[in-house]
Amino acid sequence: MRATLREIVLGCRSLLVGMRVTMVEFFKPVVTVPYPHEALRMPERYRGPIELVRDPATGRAICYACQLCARACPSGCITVEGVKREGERRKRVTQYQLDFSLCSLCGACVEACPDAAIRFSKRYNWATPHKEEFLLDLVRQLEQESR
Amino acid sequence: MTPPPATVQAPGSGETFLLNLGPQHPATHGVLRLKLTMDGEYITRAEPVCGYVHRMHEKMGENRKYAQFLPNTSRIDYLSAMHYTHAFVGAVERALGLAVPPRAEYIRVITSELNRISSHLVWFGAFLLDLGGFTPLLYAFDDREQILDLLEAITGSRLTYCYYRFGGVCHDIDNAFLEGTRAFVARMRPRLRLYHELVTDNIILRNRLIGIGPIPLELCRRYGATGPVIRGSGAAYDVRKTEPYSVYPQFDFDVPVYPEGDSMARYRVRMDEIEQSLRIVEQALERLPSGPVRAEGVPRVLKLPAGEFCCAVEAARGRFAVRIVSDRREIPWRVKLRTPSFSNLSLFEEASRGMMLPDAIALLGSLDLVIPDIDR
Amino acid sequence: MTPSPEQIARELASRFPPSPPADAPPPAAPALASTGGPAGATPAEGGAAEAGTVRMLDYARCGCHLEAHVQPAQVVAAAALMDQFGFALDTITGLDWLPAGRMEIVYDFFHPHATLRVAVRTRVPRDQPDVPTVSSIFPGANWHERETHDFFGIRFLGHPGLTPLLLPEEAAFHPLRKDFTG
Amino acid sequence: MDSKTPSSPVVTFAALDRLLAAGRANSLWPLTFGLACCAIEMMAAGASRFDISRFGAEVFRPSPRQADVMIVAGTVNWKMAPAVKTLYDQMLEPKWVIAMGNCAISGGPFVFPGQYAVVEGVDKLFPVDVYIPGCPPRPEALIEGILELEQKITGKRRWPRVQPA
Amino acid sequence: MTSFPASAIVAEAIFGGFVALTVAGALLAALATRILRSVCGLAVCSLGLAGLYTFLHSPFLGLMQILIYIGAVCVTIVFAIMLAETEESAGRESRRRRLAWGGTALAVSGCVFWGVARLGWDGVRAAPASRATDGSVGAIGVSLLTTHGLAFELISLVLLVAILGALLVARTGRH
Amino acid sequence: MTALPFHDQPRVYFLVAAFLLAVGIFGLIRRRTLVGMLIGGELMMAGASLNVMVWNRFTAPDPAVGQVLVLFLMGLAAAEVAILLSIIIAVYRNYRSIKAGVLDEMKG
Amino acid sequence: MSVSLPEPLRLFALLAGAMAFVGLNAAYLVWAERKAAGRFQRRPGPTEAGPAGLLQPVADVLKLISKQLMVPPGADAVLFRAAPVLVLVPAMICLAVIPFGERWVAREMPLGLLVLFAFGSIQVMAVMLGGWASRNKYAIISAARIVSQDVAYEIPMLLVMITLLMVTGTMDLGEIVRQQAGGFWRWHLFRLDANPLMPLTFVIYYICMLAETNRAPFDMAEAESELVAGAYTEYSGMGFGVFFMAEYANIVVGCATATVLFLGGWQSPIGVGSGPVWFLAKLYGLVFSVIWVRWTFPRTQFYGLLNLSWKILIPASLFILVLSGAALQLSGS
Repeated sequence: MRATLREIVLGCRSLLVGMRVTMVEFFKPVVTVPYPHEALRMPERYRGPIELVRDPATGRAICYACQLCARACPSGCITVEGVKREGERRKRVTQYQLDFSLCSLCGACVEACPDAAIRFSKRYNWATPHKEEFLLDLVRQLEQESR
Repeated sequence: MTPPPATVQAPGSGETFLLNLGPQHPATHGVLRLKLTMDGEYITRAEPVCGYVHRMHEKMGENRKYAQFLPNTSRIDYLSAMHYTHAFVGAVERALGLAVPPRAEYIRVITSELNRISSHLVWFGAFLLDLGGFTPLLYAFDDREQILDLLEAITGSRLTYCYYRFGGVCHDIDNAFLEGTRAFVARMRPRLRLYHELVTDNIILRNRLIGIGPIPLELCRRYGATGPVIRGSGAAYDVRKTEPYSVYPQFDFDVPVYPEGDSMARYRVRMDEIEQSLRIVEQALERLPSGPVRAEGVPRVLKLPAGEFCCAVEAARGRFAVRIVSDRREIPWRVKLRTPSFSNLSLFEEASRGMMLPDAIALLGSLDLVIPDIDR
Repeated sequence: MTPSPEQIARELASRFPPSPPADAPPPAAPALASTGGPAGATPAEGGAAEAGTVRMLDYARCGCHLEAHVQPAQVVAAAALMDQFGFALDTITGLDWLPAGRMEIVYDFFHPHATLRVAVRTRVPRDQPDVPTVSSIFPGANWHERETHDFFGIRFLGHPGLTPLLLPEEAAFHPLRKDFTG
Repeated sequence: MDSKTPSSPVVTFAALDRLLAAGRANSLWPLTFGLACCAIEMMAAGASRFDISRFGAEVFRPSPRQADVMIVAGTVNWKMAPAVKTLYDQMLEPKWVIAMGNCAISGGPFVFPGQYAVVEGVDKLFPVDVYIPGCPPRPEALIEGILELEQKITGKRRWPRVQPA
Repeated sequence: MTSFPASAIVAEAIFGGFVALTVAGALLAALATRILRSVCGLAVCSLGLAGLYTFLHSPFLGLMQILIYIGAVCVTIVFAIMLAETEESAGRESRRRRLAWGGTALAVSGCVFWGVARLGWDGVRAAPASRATDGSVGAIGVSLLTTHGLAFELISLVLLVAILGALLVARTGRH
Repeated sequence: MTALPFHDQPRVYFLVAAFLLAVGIFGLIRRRTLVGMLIGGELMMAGASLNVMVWNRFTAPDPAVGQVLVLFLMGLAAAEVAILLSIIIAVYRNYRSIKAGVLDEMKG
Repeated sequence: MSVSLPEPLRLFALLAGAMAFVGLNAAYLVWAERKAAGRFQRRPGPTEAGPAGLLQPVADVLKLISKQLMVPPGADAVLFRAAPVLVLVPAMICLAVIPFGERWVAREMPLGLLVLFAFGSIQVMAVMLGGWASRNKYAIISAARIVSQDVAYEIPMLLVMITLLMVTGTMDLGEIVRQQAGGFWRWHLFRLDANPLMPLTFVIYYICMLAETNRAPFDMAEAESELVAGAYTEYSGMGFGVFFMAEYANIVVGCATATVLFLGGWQSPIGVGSGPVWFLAKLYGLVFSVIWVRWTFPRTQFYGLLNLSWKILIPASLFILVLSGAALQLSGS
């Protein structure tokens, strides 16, 4: 009997303490980020879909289609092609295709790149009704950006 | 296979009936299916059916180079990705005899323990959700976001970090991370008190957990259950202590053990582990050495010597071990992943016999399952 | 009173001696090969060690203290011995030594109270992969054996229900066999 | 759809349709249905930091009968596929599907020659309305997916588009 | 009564509604093939009866009828049906047997109806000049505890025994 | 007489009461399941109660008496239901069916 | 008492009024609950539909109305469709007898308290029918739970009511409120002279109310982690919407009853300036506390719930009953 009463009293006390906790939280400010009204800053190392890096000297992609990234990729989602032009020491990338829907954003390609010619973008809020958009042509993307 | 809502068949001949919990059911956290034979609300037999998220990790291990398998390790148990990567790189480092620079090991410990806390926080929230409390879930997720912010800043990802490399870690940590981690440790202690006030001491929760779903130590041993499950049954089995790896021996921390074996014991073990992880993080922050974060001379293309190499870590759910069988090629001959949830769930059928459905849900929740960790 | 690796090694070696060749006398002392490194077996060799060898391993290198090769028929006895020593079942898995035409089954044990890991191995011919179940001793083996059956098609004789665990219920393929193609 | 609406009843119906569409778009109740990694981000999207309740989409319904949108968050394999399909069939019209994460879109990183388990994209099972790539996508991406779906329902975008910096 | 002109008609209509509810409910209860609908019929019938009681100047009984019949009796029956999942399988019996039983039942009930209705039709209905009490809840209470005290105690005892017996029977039935 | 509204005419109530009784009897005979029969019984009880209430309303000198009686009837009905249902459940547990015919086995 | 029909028109107006009240109440209580839940969890809740998300209920209702309705195969179509209505109607009837103010009562009845009880008991039956008619295992388990739960909690509630009845001496809700005029110390909650344990009586009533309305922490019926959506699993669109509405209507009825019986109804706590405003303030204060409780506690275990009723609440309320009887005798003599 005593034990039961004790349990009831302690139990009620625990309930009241719990209610106090939630009530205190009730009056604290919200922690929500107002996402579509405000853009978020991704951290420096944020891993979004990769993009080509522009060489400030030439204004073109640094990449010379050495294929290291394509070989490093576990999912095989990168296809790179390049041509060697007359009078140039290295190849120039003509097509850099990324099937982002297969990518696991592991960063193997970026790490494998000897010249830091690719980097992660900050594209964090990508959603689309069109599946074909995920087949990215990074070279064209770079050209569009420069325009 | 009938996912809910399952329609009732004609009245069965027996007194029991079959209830299919899952593969889509709120309490099975993902896609576990429980074939329950019920007598009213009592369970006479609960047979887990797995494989609904089987993702061929072991097969992929035989198809990929060592470095290429790294992203997979973050996705087996996505809630404790750091630990799983740790086990894999640990096995490779053992095979190659790589010496990991101390700073890298410290960073590994810090990130691992942060990851453990975030994993336990998800468990805490999801468990409370199973028990019908929604608010603690959001409080826990709020705290977890702090950890994710920290980890995202250094790894670039919120969940599937893929941060450790053979012989070190991917990037060094910066001052902002150290400050943030200190701030987090300072924030987390009062939050734990809040959890205890709101949840642990709550009479409803105590009544739902104390004495519910007892798992004797012997049962744990025979089923190979590890992690908080076996520690909640009275054995101080923690891979960080019994098979020390990384620099864990340098830290002073306790292994929380509760002998009762009921759901409350497992609950308490995890809550205490958050506390212990905070302690480890604090110590690691204090003594963080300087230096490189990646070992010198790690070949670009790894080839392991022939043989079998095993490395076990204490993941958030228990003992996770990687066994690599190498035949000197760039691609392993076999990668075996020993996952804790697998063994922890396998005892459910025996432990849940004769329980009531809501109690069984509490037991299931207290096992802290991640289904892809079972299915691999 | 946790056992030491040597103690277990001796016990294992004495209980599961190598099957004696028809003419040679059994070795006087149990074979206790104590090599530091890993087993070093390649697929072509199909796992070098013969049944009956017990080897101490370099834990720092392999993550395992001890491994014992036994005959398939001795698996249950070995598991019972491990049970006596208070071990817990870590995992059971298969290995397909395709070039050698053999399959290996590995039983991993850990000790809940000591730093001690033991692997028990056995090998079966690839075309008839039968081995007795240890699920009567370690009920946890039930699922591991089902999984191994899923992946390798190894049949565990006497198993209570060797239905697919991770693969679809009607699956009839064994994806981790080396000759499996999608 | 022809935007020209000559007679008045049609106009009324069009207005009603717009009203209904607005109602549906602002009350997308997702099915409680998580598969793998992405499900955790889905939970995170429902949690305080991101709070999809702002868009009226936090009412996770465990029963497919009451759900409007199925967020396929994670890998679907062939063992699970019939169950997912059944769930989809059990949902009532109007219903939508969001494929969250690369696994749901195409099988993601689990696709390799000779793979035996993974469904290479849930659009092989049923039509998908919005794809959210990522591994896993951030919760904002899920919010964006819901906004994208609202745009699909109502035909116009109510919220500003955020360009990642 | 009231000043509202159509109120008499409305009252008649409502009364008719209650009678219809009672009759329809009773028919549903007796004739429905699904046992659960039968219970619903009983509930509907009780609802109608509650209305009739109100028209008989006893709203208290009307409410009690709802409380006890719908809130307790029907719920208990449905509960029992759930526990002992039962459906009447019509196809089992032979058609002849069904017809025979139905005919017998119809005949017997018809006779009863005719007899009782006749009795009621010719019954005495001289309203008493004066009433001892006003029939209010208070009066019922007083009379329960004074005049009918013994009966009240007995009924309580019966209920108690019934509950105990029910518990006992239901428990021992479990093997 | 005809000036009286229907709800003040005892005959209407008597008819309804008789009807309830008859339907109850019909159900009791016709039904093949115990629950069905129980419902029939309840209907009969309801008819009886209504009858009592009519007498109470139109002829009884003390209108409390009839109400008390009906209250008793309700109490009895509830008790009856409790007991019968427990029997039904018990029978079901042992015979897996609550069709009345199965109870024949209990003979002798 | 003569069963006359005063102003049938008023009755119709009343019906429409009650429906509008119930509908608006349900819609905006859902909104309020979502908002409050958000605040408890430090997030804003619905904000994007209309100012402060005020149009959220409108959107939900539009969505629910236009959602396809379906009767699951094998279900009893009639009962399945009728059940939501059967849950809602009794709640509306109950609202009709609740006095919101001195003259603010739809239908004053001397037996008001009994009406609340009688019609309150119907909704159990209705939810149960809905669950049963779905022919879904989860729904049936849930229906069975609802019955045991409601039966178990009906008893202490009844005992509490009888205690109250002894104190008030009338079942007329308006009269009960009038007895409590003149300041909060005159409320039945503080009528310590009639029964020294009156606040405890209120607590018991409150717990029973939570259980009867299937609210957390007693929401066994809809325990989603166990039973998917319980009795409502198979309901879609407006069928589900009506259940939802009924749930909130029942909460309002329960809280309104508590306000009338314990908190002095429309009487102001300081003794002057009484009116429906006070009633609504008290009512929604109680409703808020119900929401607060829901977003704080985990769900009870089912047998724990029954134990609470049978082992604690019923003995306690019996004790209170006897005590107040004795107190009344003492003060009366």
